[in-house]
Amino acid sequence: MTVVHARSKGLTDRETHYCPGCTHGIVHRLVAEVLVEEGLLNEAIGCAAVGCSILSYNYLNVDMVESAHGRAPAVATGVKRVHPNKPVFTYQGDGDLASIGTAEIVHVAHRGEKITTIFVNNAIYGMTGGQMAPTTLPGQKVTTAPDGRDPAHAGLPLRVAEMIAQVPGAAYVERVSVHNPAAVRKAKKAIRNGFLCQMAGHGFSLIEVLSTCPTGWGLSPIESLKWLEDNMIPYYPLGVLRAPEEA
Amino acid sequence: MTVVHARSKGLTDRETHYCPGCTHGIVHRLVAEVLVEEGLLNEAIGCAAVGCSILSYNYLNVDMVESAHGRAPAVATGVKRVHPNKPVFTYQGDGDLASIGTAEIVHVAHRGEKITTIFVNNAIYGMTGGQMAPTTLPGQKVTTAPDGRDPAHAGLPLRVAEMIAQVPGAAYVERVSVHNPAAVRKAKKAIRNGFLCQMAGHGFSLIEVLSTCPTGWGLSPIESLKWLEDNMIPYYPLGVLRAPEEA
Amino acid sequence: MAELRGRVRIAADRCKGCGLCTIACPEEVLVIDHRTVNLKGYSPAVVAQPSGCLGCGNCALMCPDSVITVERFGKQRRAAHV
Amino acid sequence: MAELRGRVRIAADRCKGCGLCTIACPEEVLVIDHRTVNLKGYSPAVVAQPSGCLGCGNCALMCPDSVITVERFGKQRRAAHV
Amino acid sequence: MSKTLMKGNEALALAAIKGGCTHFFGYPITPQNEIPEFLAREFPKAGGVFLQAESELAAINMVYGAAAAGGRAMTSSSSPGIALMQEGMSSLAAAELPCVIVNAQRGGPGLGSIQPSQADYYQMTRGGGNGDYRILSLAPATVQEGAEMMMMAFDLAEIYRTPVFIVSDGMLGQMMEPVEFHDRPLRELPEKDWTVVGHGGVRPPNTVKTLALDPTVLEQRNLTLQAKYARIATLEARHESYRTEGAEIILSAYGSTARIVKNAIDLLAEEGIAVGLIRPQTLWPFPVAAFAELPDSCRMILTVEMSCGQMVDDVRLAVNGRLPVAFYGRSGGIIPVPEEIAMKVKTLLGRA
Amino acid sequence: MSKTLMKGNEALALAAIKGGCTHFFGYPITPQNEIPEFLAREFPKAGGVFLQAESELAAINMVYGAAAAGGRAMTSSSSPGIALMQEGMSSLAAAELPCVIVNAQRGGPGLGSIQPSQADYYQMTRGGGNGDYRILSLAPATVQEGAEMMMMAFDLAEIYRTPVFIVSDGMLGQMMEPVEFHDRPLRELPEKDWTVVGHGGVRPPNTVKTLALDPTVLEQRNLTLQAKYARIATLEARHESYRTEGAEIILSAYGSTARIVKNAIDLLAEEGIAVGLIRPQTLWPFPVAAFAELPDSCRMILTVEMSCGQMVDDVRLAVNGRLPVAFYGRSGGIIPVPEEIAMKVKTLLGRA
Amino acid sequence: MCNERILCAGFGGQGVMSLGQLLAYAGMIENKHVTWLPSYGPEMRGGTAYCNIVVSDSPVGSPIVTHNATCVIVMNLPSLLKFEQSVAPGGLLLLNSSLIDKAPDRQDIHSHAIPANDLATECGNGRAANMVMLGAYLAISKVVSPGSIALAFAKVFGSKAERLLDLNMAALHRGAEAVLQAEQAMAA
Amino acid sequence: MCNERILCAGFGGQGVMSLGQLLAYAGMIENKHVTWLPSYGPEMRGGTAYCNIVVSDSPVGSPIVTHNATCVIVMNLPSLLKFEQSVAPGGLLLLNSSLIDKAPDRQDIHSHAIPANDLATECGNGRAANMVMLGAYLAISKVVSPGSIALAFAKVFGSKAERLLDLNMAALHRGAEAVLQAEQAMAA
Ligand SMILES: Cc1ncc(C[n+]2csc(CCOP(=O)(O)OP(=O)(O)O)c2C)c(N)n1
Ligand SMILES: Cc1ncc(C[n+]2csc(CCOP(=O)(O)OP(=O)(O)O)c2C)c(N)n1
Ligand code: SF4
Ligand code: SF4
Ligand code: SF4
Ligand code: SF4
Ligand code: SF4
Ligand code: SF4
Ligand SMILES: [Mg+2]
Ligand SMILES: [Mg+2]
Repeated sequence: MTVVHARSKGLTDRETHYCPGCTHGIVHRLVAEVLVEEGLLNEAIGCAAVGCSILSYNYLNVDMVESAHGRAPAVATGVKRVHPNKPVFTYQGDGDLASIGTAEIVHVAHRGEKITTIFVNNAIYGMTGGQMAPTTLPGQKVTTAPDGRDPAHAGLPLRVAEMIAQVPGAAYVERVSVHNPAAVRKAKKAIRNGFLCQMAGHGFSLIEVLSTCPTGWGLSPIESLKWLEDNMIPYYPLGVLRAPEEA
Repeated sequence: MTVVHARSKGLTDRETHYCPGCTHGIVHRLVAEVLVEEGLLNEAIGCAAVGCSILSYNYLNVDMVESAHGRAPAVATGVKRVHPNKPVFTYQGDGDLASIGTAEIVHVAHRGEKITTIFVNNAIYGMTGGQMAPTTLPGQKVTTAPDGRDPAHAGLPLRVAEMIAQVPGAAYVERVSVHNPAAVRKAKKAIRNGFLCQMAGHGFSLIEVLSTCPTGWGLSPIESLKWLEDNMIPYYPLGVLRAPEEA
Repeated sequence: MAELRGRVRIAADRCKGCGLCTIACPEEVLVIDHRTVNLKGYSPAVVAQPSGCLGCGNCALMCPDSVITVERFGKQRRAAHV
Repeated sequence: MAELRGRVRIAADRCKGCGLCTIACPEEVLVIDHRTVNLKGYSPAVVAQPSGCLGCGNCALMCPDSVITVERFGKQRRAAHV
Repeated sequence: MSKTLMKGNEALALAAIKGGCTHFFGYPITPQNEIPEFLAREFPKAGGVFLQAESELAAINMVYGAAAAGGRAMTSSSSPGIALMQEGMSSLAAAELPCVIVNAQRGGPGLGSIQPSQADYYQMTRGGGNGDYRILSLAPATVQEGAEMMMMAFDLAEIYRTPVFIVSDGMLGQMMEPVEFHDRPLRELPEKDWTVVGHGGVRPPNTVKTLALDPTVLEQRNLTLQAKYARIATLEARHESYRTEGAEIILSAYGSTARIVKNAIDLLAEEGIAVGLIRPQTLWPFPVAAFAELPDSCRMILTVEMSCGQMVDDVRLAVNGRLPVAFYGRSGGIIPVPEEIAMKVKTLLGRA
Repeated sequence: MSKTLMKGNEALALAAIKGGCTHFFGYPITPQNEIPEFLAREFPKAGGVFLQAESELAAINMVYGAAAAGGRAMTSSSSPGIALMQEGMSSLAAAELPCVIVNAQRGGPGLGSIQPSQADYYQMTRGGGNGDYRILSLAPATVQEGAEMMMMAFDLAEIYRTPVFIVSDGMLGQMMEPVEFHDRPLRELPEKDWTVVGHGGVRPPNTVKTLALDPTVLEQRNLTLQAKYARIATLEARHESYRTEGAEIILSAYGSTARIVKNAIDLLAEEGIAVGLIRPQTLWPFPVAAFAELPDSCRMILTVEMSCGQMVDDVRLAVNGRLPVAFYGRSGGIIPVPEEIAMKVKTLLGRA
Repeated sequence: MCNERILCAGFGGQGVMSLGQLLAYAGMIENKHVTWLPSYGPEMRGGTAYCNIVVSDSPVGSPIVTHNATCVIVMNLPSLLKFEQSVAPGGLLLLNSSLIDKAPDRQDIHSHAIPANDLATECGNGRAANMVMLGAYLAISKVVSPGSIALAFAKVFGSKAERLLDLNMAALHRGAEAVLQAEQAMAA
Repeated sequence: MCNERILCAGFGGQGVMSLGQLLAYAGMIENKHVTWLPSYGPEMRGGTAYCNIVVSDSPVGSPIVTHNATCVIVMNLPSLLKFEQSVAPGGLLLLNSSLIDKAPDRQDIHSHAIPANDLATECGNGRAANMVMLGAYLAISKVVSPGSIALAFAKVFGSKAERLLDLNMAALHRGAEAVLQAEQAMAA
């Protein structure tokens, strides 16, 4: 008998505050598993960002520092420059990373900081109650665009992975999803690649994870997975956008 | 007899504070000429940015508002949303636009604001005395990288036009230079296209102008033009990076 | 009776009843038990068809709350269980 | 004497002596006059070879301080000037 | 009956529309989200522009641009978001641009909590940004007063060409109370001949700016600003007095806390202990004069705040050593209850 | 002879290295650029890390990260740049992270000018950010004192787990004076067992954070912070007295202005007019005690600043109504000359 | 003199917020001074939501009801555990016995167990349990009339109100009935 | 008692900053209290640069010399126009007559016209005009010795110092000579 799946040692015992079916929980687990499997758990330093995942320091079994909204990449830079050989990562939402923290994410890539960013894109501000994010899809109803996002007024959604991929200092960039088991397996592989890329000293790595926000979207958890698949993936195509030559 | 060239009505009579041979002066003139030639001078509203060009409101013969460092695109957004039919532009340096103002430039493009940005890239912070910019070339000596920019420490330079060009809301993006008369002619055409694109309502337009900073570079004005041609253009290729389909 | 290939356990008191595991399961082993409510106020997932479990781990892959443990049985063990 | 095709004027008191006009000129019409210093402390550009001017405007295109005026003469006028 | 029950945040949003606001720029943050959400829904119907900014920095600078272009612009945020706006606030004050900023204060410092607080008093009254400037700060205590002050704020902003704060907090923003809207009193507003709107070829270009490399020019601007601030201090300081006549102790509290203090005062009155309240309705200018005319009965001032005592400075400066100034406060998002305030008063009076 | 002539900015940079700084993160701004430029050149040789950040916001958050990871980190900026750091300052104070921030003040508000100023007094002493917090602020008046305070600053920051300001200005930063470096006095520093460095599998994870959704937890944190601030106020307030004995008027001034005031005092002494100076060397904590022991001869306090009078609040609070407090200031980047200060004193004394 | 301070708590989705708003609205309609204050923030997710209502003849100072409540209405067990202590001595505790099988500990207060979900289901919609509780409360306190609640209903529920009004008023009355029957039973 | 307050101005590139630094350094070497304060910022571009130096026997309060200067050294015409008024009555004004053909207006001060560029060129490098002016100033004020200036030179110019020292000391002496000759001529 083999235990195929058990709660990762990379997670603490605390129950999360996430809404039922929120895929933040899946992404947490993947990060935890990769850190354990790559032997990085003891050395890893995480930077939590402002968003629903701000309490991730309660759930991930690693040293973590909370960052002001949008500034996790700057905080991580400070950490990494003190500990150049330790695995440092940020865990950020789309409001945090793609809106207020745009300068910081572009410049952590620009400097080629050896840091891994886990970017959870759920096309909305979950934490604050469902406002529009730069990643909100056209027509998607959110509290600050109650008739749906109107591109004529608010523009078309930002494709962050594509944008970061063309910054010279970015070494590994991939977009993945967690809407079904196969996607989750790929997501884990991408997160692993991100950390390996960091530890190999190639530069900055960013894994954009398409994720759900059942509460903000006003859908059931199961409907949310479907909505992600049907609406987000067409606009945010999955795949590797940049990888180091030898990787 | 025809006057082929005379001081543009789009410029005031004030002498600039720019160093001898600084190509900010050329770019000012091009903006002025385009505004006059397209009949936009009377309606235009400019947003000056912090950098050597902060005093551009003294030289351009249009209503202008000074912006805090990096925030010109936000200021311009405020202006444009009050006057949706007037030509609104920002005039920004590379420290201003590519460093502290990264979030603002990405999001003015993201929203597809009908605004034209004149982005003067001289690969250095001129105003403050020659510090490193995100656009400083590898090996280029600046006061905060006295042995030359080291990509291992500070990353590789950011290519702003390329980055903005892939933001969906960006309608017209071109990189030009002013290192010789032919380049200046092309630069003027690009600036014209930017404003035309704005007035046609296509979205955001950005013209990156490779420019010199003889003082910061420690070169004569003439040597500076050559340095631009030999060093900047290879890293920052000239050309149209995005244009509206019908344009 | 078919041989037992896997076993799945759910920490019902920590389950949030989201149902993601139920649609992930290729064998419809898991269902939400709408008749019970745990201390947290949710109707948890329960193992409705234990014998169908392949031990594939899909359910655990999808569980946001990491409350699912999956075991898979080797050939030998499978026989023993029959 | 060749026909006069263009004429260039420089507002010497506002010239910063950067020399960009001098290298832009295809006919080497302009040079920096190192012997004089204007009120601003710069040695200005001067028209050294007026007859060579094509009226092409290149010098003015490159002048950061917009202190150059260029005129071009039509065929007729050119004749008149001869 | 024209009264409706509204959340404080929504009443502020509606009052902004009624107060002639034309442009809102803001970034989400609890506990003020009902303001942008209300405006996202209702503003377009009223011809206004609601735009979500990419950050508080962008929001305040959009306000700056819109105000420079002649719009009646506002933003709204909460404590850490207001901290991010400090460079912008300083610039708005320096460029003398009219606009309105709502701060729904929450527990601090840092991210703190999302519960009500009054710990941004310094940030708002002393100018958290650089240089010598002040922001006119209106501090309502009820949803009704909030609506009235908001309607007034845009006119005050234009009359003095200055940014104006609406000092709110999580409690005032989240609670519902009856509110009634009246027409905004018509005030004569100065002509806006300084805006950037395109010169039309008929006048020299306008410039809105804060840089002044020549120190004599900059000093002159500062003197002009200070003269304006002195004018505002004289004309706009407001306060409410409550049961101060014959009070042994006068409490000083503003906004949410003042409501609770009133309950405490009534409780104490039932026990025969006479205490009163001076409630600053403007934090800057601080109603100094109110503390000049204290009744002879008054032996002491007690400042009560949802902070660690930031208003104490202003109260002490107003009292200028004539009476002792004590302090009672809760922090971190805890709202005091009337009983604990009453107890503090009794302790001070030696009657606990 | 170990004296060298150094620019104030460079002396601060060198003193940072000698003070054990390990990491500098900053963004260019006049008039402090010599600090990053010196460090870009010299820090790597000393094993330190100099990194130019993309903005002041990034810089202060890099400092936050480096401090959380156990580095001895600093940044340096000038007025508008410091305004942009206010959210970060509040977070650093809340998370109790040791670090040092230099503010080379320039004229404001807004972009203002690049000339010397002292108009960020409020911003630095009241915390321009959100919530209840204070920053220990050291205010040197000479290049030598700046170097000494800078060396001390990193230890103070660690002893109290708090950010520390070095309050400078364009004049102190740009001028050269002789400076002599001595070994930094060895102080016992608390163990850093709270840093995020990887738990190594040997202890529970460390967390550095400022969020506390439970108000009782957040209130407790505030009480802890306030207790610390009270301790700092008791132990770290510093001032210099100059010719206060027998003074008819005592002037209060800090930093650059205090130097000029000393000249004015000497000028007046030559004319037989006895005036003295209390020079706060810490702005927060303000040296309140110094104003408790004023000589009987003293009839009045005159605060002199390169601002519109921001320190007056603290002087009045310290004096608490016992004496009148007058003010003389210049702003916008203008540095007063000794003669005008002497004239102001004479006017106040009716001897002009 | 009327000075009711009500705390109303339950899971998100049980309608405690709108229960409170109806009460406040009705109070306002009857020209009383009212406030309504919700709990807010991420704690609401899956956790306990609650609101405070004050209905008074004089202006309301503190809108907060964390202790000295004249009435606490709890819709589920965690709410009972959290808020039982908030009832003022002699005050009222109404608990939804459809979901709470625990009896209150306090002896110094008046408690009523109302099977709100069951009664609401009887009326045709289990989701109207909040109205049952409100009806019960009003039957005892009489702070506002059911008529005012009906008027308030349109305000709180907007366009959905008409369709739902009858059902909800039925639930309101059912709650009132239940508590009055119980009181009579006790009295008997 | 020594309390020299010097203001030194010229175009950027004329060496006014290093002139001032040499003076301050030499003063420090002679154990005097010294300060040096530059003008700074974008105004330097193409405009007039200047610095203030104080050399004193007692601690220096204000490092600023905008008026009451004991000596003003001007290297070009704009500097003369801007700073002539800064000389204290009875103070010293040294002007570089190679570039300034205007005579000073003030009668209440001691003025000397020194053709600094010409003299420097004579010494072998026109760029040492600043040293000529410094030599002239020291010959009159004697605030520090030329020897101290030589020591200071190494500090201010670092590695370049050795190569340049002889030339610059020659210029220093040439300046001193010039001003002494002029004084003798006047005295004669
Ligand atoms: C400076 C600042 N601005 C705003 C906020 C409010 N805020 C908290 S979380 C958040 C956004 C959350 O959205 P996202 O990053 O997409 O994370 P999610 O909750 O969706 O996972 C915002 C705006 C804040 N805490 N600080
Ligand atoms: C908030 C803030 N930070 C920093 C500065 C200082 N500063 C002024 S201009 C400038 C950069 C100028 O560089 P760039 O934008 O490239 O313009 P250039 O002068 O090269 O044309 C900086 C950092 C400032 N004024 N405000
Ligand atoms: S609000 Fe959205 S993102 Fe946040 S925990 Fe709930 S479902 Fe997840
Ligand atoms: S410093 Fe550079 S960019 Fe600025 S005016 Fe001089 S040459 Fe131009
Ligand atoms: S392990 Fe596979 S088969 Fe077994 S319950 Fe889980 S998903 Fe179904
Ligand atoms: S996925 Fe996990 S939390 Fe969701 S229902 Fe299944 S076991 Fe429960
Ligand atoms: S117009 Fe042409 S030919 Fe004439 S001077 Fe200018 S560049 Fe030379
Ligand atoms: S380009 Fe213009 S400023 Fe430069 S030398 Fe020629 S005329 Fe003078
Ligand atoms: Mg999100
Ligand atoms: Mg630049």
